[in-house]
Amino acid sequence: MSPFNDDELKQKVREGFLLESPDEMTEGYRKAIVTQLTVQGDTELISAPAYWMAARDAPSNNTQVTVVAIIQDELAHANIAYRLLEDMGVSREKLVYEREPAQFKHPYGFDQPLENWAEMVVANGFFDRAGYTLLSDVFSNTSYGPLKRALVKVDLEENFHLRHGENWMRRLSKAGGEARAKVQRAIDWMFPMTVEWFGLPDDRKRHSDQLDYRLKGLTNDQLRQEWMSHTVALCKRNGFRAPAHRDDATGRYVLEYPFPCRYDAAAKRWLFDEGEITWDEVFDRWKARGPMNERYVESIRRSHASVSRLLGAA
Amino acid sequence: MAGLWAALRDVMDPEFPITIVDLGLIYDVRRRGDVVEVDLTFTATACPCMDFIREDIRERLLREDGVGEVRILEVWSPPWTRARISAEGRAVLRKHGVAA
Amino acid sequence: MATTLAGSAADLRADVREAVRDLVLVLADSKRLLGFRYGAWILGAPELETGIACASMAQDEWGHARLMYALLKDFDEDVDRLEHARPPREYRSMEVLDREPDDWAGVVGLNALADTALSVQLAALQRCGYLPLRQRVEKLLAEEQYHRAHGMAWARRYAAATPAAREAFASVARATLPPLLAWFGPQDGRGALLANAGICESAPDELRRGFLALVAPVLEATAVAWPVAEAVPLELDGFDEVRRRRAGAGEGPDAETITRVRGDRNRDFLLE
Amino acid sequence: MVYEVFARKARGDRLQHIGSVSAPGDELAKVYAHATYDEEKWFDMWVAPRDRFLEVFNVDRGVFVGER
Repeated sequence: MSPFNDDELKQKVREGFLLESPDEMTEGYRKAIVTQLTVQGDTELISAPAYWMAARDAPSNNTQVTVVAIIQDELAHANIAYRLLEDMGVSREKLVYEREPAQFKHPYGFDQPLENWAEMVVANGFFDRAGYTLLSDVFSNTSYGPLKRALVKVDLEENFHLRHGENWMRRLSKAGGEARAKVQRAIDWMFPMTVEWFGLPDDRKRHSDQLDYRLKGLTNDQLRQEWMSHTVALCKRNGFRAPAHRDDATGRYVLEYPFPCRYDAAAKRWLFDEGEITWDEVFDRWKARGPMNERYVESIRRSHASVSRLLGAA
Repeated sequence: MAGLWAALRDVMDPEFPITIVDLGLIYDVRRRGDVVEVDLTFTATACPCMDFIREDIRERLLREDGVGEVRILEVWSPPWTRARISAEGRAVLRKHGVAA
Repeated sequence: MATTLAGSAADLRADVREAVRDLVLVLADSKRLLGFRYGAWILGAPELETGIACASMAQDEWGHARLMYALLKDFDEDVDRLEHARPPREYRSMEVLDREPDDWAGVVGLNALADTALSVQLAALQRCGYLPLRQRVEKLLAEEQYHRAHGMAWARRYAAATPAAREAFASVARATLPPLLAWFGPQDGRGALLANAGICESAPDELRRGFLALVAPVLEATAVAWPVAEAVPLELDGFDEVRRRRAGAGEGPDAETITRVRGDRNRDFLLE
Repeated sequence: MVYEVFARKARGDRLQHIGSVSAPGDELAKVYAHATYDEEKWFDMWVAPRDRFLEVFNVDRGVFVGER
């Protein structure tokens, strides 16, 4: 039972109060943080099969070591989020092993197949940069003490992942040829996909519980701008094209295509020519999930039920 | 030689806010003419940052006067352990852990 | 033991040099493949935590493989070719690693048994007369410590659960032990050469005994069909000492695995 | 079972709570804590079952926590 009511709690967290236990949460706070941690855990979890799809065919022993290290981190981060959820009475067993695959809350980007090494490293450069942007904001602003402490490890490791991606994008740019061309093709579909990941623009977003309860500090557009400030520069300095630029007058990054817009998942292509669509259409696509959704979720469940049955009936 | 060690202190571990010297990864540095040889170990045989560390060392040492070539030799004996982290390194890591 | 240490492969007697090179390649290929077997279960493991452990163990094995392959430069081997251009039949990895395990019990079998056999072999190289190998062994063994803890803990879980669980592990052990015991080789062949030359501290029979002593407790707990000690059949007729395989053991790892081991599908991205 | 994980950056430091793991028993709890948290180069690491942690007090709930 929380010793505070909702308004008191909102006031306290605005003044920098940190909650230390689920017992201190109001129902509203609990709901908001459960949603946040579920998205966080699911994102880290599903990144693992997405990365493994590319990792198992990585070009060499050394590159396989590095991507499996990244996968290990992602799984550990997922587990950290799920463990915190368990403390709030949410069953990890149900979340990981019993939900319908379509009920997972990770971004649409991780429902896509990563089919070559270029897509792997651009995922590190873009997706992990998005993760880092979002989680750094949570780390700096969250009012939940156990999460803040857990994120020290998460932030350090995500920083390594995105550095891995950026480093490889540079190397492949220099290598030229087919390697470079494949990086550009990966950027072409992965850049808009990550832009979309940050969600509704601020002028359409209803009010945010996560901001009220101080579970994060920045708005969707602020986070999107922060992400672009790194990735547009990354592409530019390596001679890759990204469909956005910095407007010198405002200092803001401007997209050079209709946003949001339609995506052809089978062809991995954004249909810029068809113009802007509504966010409802985007939400429908997200809800239907992407092509790898079921396979990725199933891959995590391969032996859980059978081994539990075998060992559990002792 | 002191100059080379000082230069290596500019190279940070890619994951942790600590120099590779304080982390205890450098076993020796030698100079023969314009060639610098570095005896380097890693914290683990599967250290995912090996390439970063090697690149960063090479790039930094090549900026030293008169260095034309950097040869990095991998050493595994004695194996790296946590005891090789310098007192200064520990202090930095500790501060970092506490900054949570 | 050797009275002098060889600082490089060139200092080794020709027959010893060949045997050491083959041994290093056996270790390298086995660890490379074992890493793949762990890797394939990072996601499929029954619990998230144990999948994380599989990811960690896969990296260790690949790290060790990398060190072992690098050592082969000293024997004038083309390390790039070893990594990227060999057909399956040139691999020297353990027979038990040829195929992906069918289920988690199979992974536990590799973890508790095959990984332990590799470590027993490595531990016998701690005072190796070929210095570059000796200098790497301590680090490798240190990193292996928790692999056995993980394998044994899981084997004991199978042992402590239902009869069906016990049998699941026992059947893996029954299939895995004969090739693993043979893997140490015949007592009087290359193993003797390596022991006499001060490379390997123990001859094959002693290695086998050491291995069995380590794994006996879990084998007994899961009621593996044999009396464990000396009675497991040793299948050494026609044993190929270079590849360390039993007669008729098959060509080597399956083609799909080798495609991945060599990184065939991402050749465009192989730099340097 | 849930196990709490503790570690120290250096000899002489206070033991620091760094997270938790689920495991079916002590042995795997140690392996899982190692695999999940070892990347930070700790000096030492410990696990203990959460159900052995007993709250003594919390200033918001009282100076001594009796039965809960």
